[in-house]
Amino acid sequence: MHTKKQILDLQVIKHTSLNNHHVVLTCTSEKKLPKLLAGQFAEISAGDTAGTFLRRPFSIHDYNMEMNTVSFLIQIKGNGSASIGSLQPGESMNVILPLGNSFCMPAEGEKVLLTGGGCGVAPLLLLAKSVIAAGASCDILIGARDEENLMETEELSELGTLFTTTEDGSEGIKGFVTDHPVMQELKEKYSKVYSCGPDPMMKAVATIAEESGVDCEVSLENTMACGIGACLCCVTETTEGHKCVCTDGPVFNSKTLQWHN
Amino acid sequence: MHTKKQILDLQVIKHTSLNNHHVVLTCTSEKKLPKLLAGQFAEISAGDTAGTFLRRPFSIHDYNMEMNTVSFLIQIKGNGSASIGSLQPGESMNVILPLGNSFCMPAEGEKVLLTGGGCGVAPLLLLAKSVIAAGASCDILIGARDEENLMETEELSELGTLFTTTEDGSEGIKGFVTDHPVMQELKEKYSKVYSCGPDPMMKAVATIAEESGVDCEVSLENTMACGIGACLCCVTETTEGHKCVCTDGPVFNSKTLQWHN
Amino acid sequence: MAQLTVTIDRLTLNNPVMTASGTFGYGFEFDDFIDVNALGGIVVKATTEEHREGNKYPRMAETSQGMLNAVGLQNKGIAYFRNAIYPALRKYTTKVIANVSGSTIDSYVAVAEIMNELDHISAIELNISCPNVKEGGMAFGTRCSSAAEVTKAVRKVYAKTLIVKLSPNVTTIGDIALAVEDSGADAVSLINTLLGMAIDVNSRKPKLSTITGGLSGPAIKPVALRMVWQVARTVKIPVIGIGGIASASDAIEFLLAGASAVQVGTANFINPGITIEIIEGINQYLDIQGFASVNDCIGALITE
Amino acid sequence: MAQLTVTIDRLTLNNPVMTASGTFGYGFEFDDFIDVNALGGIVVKATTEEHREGNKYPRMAETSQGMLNAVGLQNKGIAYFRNAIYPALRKYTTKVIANVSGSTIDSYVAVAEIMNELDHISAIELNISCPNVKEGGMAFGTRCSSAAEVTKAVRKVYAKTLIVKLSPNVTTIGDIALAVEDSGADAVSLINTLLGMAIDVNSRKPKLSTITGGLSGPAIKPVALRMVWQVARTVKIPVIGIGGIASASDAIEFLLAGASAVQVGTANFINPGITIEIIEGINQYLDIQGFASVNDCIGALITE
Ligand SMILES: Cc1cc2nc3c(=O)[nH]c(=O)nc-3n(C[C@H](O)[C@H](O)[C@H](O)COP(=O)(O)OP(=O)(O)OC[C@H]3O[C@@H](n4cnc5c(N)ncnc54)[C@H](O)[C@@H]3O)c2cc1C
Ligand SMILES: Cc1cc2nc3c(=O)[nH]c(=O)nc-3n(C[C@H](O)[C@H](O)[C@H](O)COP(=O)(O)OP(=O)(O)OC[C@H]3O[C@@H](n4cnc5c(N)ncnc54)[C@H](O)[C@@H]3O)c2cc1C
Ligand SMILES: Cc1cc2nc3c(=O)[nH]c(=O)nc-3n(C[C@H](O)[C@H](O)[C@H](O)COP(=O)(O)O)c2cc1C
Ligand SMILES: Cc1cc2nc3c(=O)[nH]c(=O)nc-3n(C[C@H](O)[C@H](O)[C@H](O)COP(=O)(O)O)c2cc1C
Ligand code: FES
Ligand code: FES
Repeated sequence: MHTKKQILDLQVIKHTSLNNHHVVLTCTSEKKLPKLLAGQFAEISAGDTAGTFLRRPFSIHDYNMEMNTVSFLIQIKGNGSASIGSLQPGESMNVILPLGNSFCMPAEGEKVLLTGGGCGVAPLLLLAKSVIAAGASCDILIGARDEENLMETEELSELGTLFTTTEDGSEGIKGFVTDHPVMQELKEKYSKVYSCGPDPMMKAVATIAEESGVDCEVSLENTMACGIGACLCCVTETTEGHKCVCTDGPVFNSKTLQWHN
Repeated sequence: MHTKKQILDLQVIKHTSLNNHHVVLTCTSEKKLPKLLAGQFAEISAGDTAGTFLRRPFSIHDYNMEMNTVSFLIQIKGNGSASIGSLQPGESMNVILPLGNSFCMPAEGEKVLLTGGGCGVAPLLLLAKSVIAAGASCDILIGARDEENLMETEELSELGTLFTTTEDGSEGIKGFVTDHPVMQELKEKYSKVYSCGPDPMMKAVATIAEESGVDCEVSLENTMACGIGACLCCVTETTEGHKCVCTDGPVFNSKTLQWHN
Repeated sequence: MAQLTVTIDRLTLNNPVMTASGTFGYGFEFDDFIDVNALGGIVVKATTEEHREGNKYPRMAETSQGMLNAVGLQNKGIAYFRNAIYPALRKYTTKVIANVSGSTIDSYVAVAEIMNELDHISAIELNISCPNVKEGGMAFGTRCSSAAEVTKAVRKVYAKTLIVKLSPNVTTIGDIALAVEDSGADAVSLINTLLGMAIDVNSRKPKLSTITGGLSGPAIKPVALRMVWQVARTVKIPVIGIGGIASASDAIEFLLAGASAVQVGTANFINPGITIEIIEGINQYLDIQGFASVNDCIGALITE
Repeated sequence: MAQLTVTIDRLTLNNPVMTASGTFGYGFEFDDFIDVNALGGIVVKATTEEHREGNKYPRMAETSQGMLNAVGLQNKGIAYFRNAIYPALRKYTTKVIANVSGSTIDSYVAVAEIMNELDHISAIELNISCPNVKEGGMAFGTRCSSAAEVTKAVRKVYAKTLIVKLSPNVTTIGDIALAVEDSGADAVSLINTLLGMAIDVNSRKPKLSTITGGLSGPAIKPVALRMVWQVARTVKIPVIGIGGIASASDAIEFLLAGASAVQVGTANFINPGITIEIIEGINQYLDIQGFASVNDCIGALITE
């Protein structure tokens, strides 16, 4: 079931600043948005900014078919994210979407764990909603440097039990997400683990999941030139050779990956 | 008497749209502006616009020492002028100024003719004011494609008798500025002619002035990379070889020029 | 509405706008965005004799108005191409051109021989200019002798239009062009990417796994245009212009400089619909300038 | 506050940031904006034996993140330089380097001989890479034999630091660098501009009076960095990195790639104060990375 990829102008209708380096942009479109799935992403143009050349990939943070809205959680890193993240209500941005595969949904009645580190929380909101829509349920474990960088905690805690870790101990368990006690009970509590965040975090989560014999899906963030499978720049090594993160991913079953260093 | 060149941020305080392709930006500065002379120009940064690389040169259109304001008349041509010309009150732009030499002022009591074509009217406003401040007086002859492109007519007519020509005859004499009868009376009426506009127009004005034995100063608009005499890209051929329009000009006595084609 | 048809050797293109190899996949990737058949032609991604995994990630780095890539000819080899990809390519009515790469002369020949049998492949483009592989690739394209040798060998086994794609990483591009013309090339296309490099100052590591890679995009357009102009004045065979084309005006510069057609590369990544806009823009330009046919504008640079 | 001093042969620079010839006038043009003496050194505009008017206007065209120039070595000749410009240059306490150009070997030698007598000129940079003159210039820099010949001839008459500035318009820059090293060069600087071209599609004319010209600015940085890296691995003499440097981070990329110093060119046009910002930025970087001296970061690229 292939949804046609589109080049669209989205209108920003809400700009929410989460903290110093993160904003959520809620957008709508004059045309009806195509169906967007948890784990998919968009290639967003930074417009006329001198310091950028290529589009920038961002996960679908939230999607509401009835309201015809889509939102993105943007971490301000360099010129591209700074320019996109500064868009205000009324301004528009050009996007290509929907791109990539999506997370595999659990079967009805299953319980799964969603793990996110830093801005890796971005795809988890729509994922949690989709898991519930599929008749399954979830707990959510997110980690960050400090309390301020734990994001979307209110929204997420409405969708499942929320566990948190911070590196400085300012909130939740002190340490990394893998230091959270719930990671020791995967086998007992969950049929599946999902993970999005920095590579080292996803590797650590995947390792524990594999050792516990629990399936693990991770969402990679390799740098991209095209986002549509045309350039072969975004590859990751898998058991079947190089695969494109933009079309074969961004979601992979951790077992298929040969994590690059 | 060298006024130190400065790199400054100017704040736009007024954006006046003259017609479809021309705006006047009135700006101020937190620091006191250096003294600006008629004929001088500024190198304006188009900021973060992807389509531009170098700064863009624009003449000082008006300058008010007491109010600490400077204005520019900007014709929208390509990316650079479009970006600069779209600046709104409250926004700022980075400029280098003052650049270039300036028009030579007539002696007290002299009467001079100012001629401008299209956006060549830009330096004439401050020039007319300076001529009057020097105790001389002026008539002003401006030409344009049509009535709509005759600009700043009110302001100019307060500073001297205003003559106009339009190519389509929609206002003033039909034809080019050189078709205006006043051009046949240079010798009788004026001690000097000033000209700014497209090269062919300035050449035609200078030819008539030279034939009439009247001194003529023209303001050239060669493309520039640096504006400060460092790159030697903006040269014009003169009787003394290549001269930089940005430092030896932009104002030249027409007799010293070997007009390039 | 001016006449847009151009010819490259025996090849008739409906318009002069093609896509550059490695930047347009096999065309399928763009079916969602444009009518691929509206293009003058498509050059599909490089095919080598054997399956190749390409270089390690990271393979890409953004630069000022450009990008570096180090894909390294990842592809599944000519057998897979013939069996699995070629049948699907047959759906296109536009001209489909195969980009042929290799590390030895024999391997170029092996691919060309099979391509020669495939009806629906109208021409091959010999990639003697890929900077991203350890052996062969660019090495062939930087010396007249080796460029001539591989062209001659492929010419023997390939009967249809043979385009040779030149490397810009040379002192005198005209000499290489002459060498391949003399060796039987029906056309040349240029430029491939300029060899470049970028460093992440924080990690102090190169941004590409291969340290150096190929620079493409608007940044290289002035160099590409200069080379196309030089080559068009040097050889008699048609020249296809490539490098940094991102607008109709860019494409027209190449036509005026003497290119009979152009290929759009990196710009496809930023706007997958750009090729169609370029075709429309060329059409408008011809009308405004009063050219009845695009051929009137090829090489029409005024230099007196 | 890290140690910023670097040495190029017998030359000690207070910091690794110099200005590139032809983009900084004689320094005077920048006195209003910066303390020129705060720079590691300045390379003043090219001097030839005779007075030269340079090429016809237009000499400049903007490109994507770059510019083409065709100035063509406009200058008043060595006699005027000695009599009128040199005395004024003596006011600078920073190192002043003369860029020496010519169309024949004898004319290079004539200029170098006089420069050798001028105490306050610490070094010369032999420009065998100017693409904008009909004779000599780049022609010397694109073949090993001629590059070696002119270097040897100048070496005989020039006793101080002899830097040779290389052209990027070559197949193998390392070979040219080796040839000039073997011929007595004390250092090499690179790159000069890439030969490029631009066309005004409306008038159908080239944007430069000379049709082709030299491309500079951020667009060329990846190519420049690659060449500096290649040359630094090839020769033993110091390498000075040039090409598209517009920020401290750009400069640091060149240092990591093996340049002992850098020159900032086109960026001076956009921000006449950029060199000072780059020096400050290098200083900060060294502190953050924990380098005690800039020398620790020269060639410190991690490639394993
Ligand atoms: C499929 C996918 C989904 C993503 N979803 C999100 C999201 O929902 N929210 C979000 O904030 N970010 C997301 N990212 C990452 C985001 O694309 C980058 O942070 C962004 O492109 C950086 O652009 P920039 O111009 O701001 O930074 P640049 O100036 O390009 O780079 C700044 C710094 O960030 C590093 N960087 C750039 N791109 C990446 C990357 N892809 N991964 C890791 N480091 C990078 C650079 O190496 C550099 O050090 C996603 C990436 C992918 C591939
Ligand atoms: C000393 C000086 C003073 C100037 N004063 C004014 C002024 O007061 N008001 C004003 O509107 N303009 C003035 N100009 C011209 C102005 O600088 C250009 O119109 C502007 O730089 C164009 O930039 P752009 O990015 O909009 O156009 P681009 O995209 O750079 O070019 C668009 C088109 O305009 C042409 N063009 C670009 N620069 C020039 C130029 N300098 N002369 C003629 N054609 C050019 C290009 O060839 C191209 O066809 C002055 C120029 C100089 C040198
Ligand atoms: C990601 C990428 C992959 C490429 N792969 C190939 C290839 O397989 N074969 C080839 O001949 N050229 C390849 N090229 C070069 C392009 O076809 C083209 O020559 C070059 O990018 C310059 O054009 P552009 O600036 O329009 O991109 C590739 C370029 C890019 C950016
Ligand atoms: C307008 C201009 C004039 C130049 N003149 C000279 C010159 O006289 N001698 C020389 O060796 N290089 C000259 N160059 C080349 C620069 O010194 C430098 O090598 C090149 O511009 C690349 O650096 P950049 O990208 O930082 O500008 C000139 C460059 C420009 C842009
Ligand atoms: S980003 Fe181009 S193939 Fe994935
Ligand atoms: S613009 Fe650089 S010298 Fe005039």
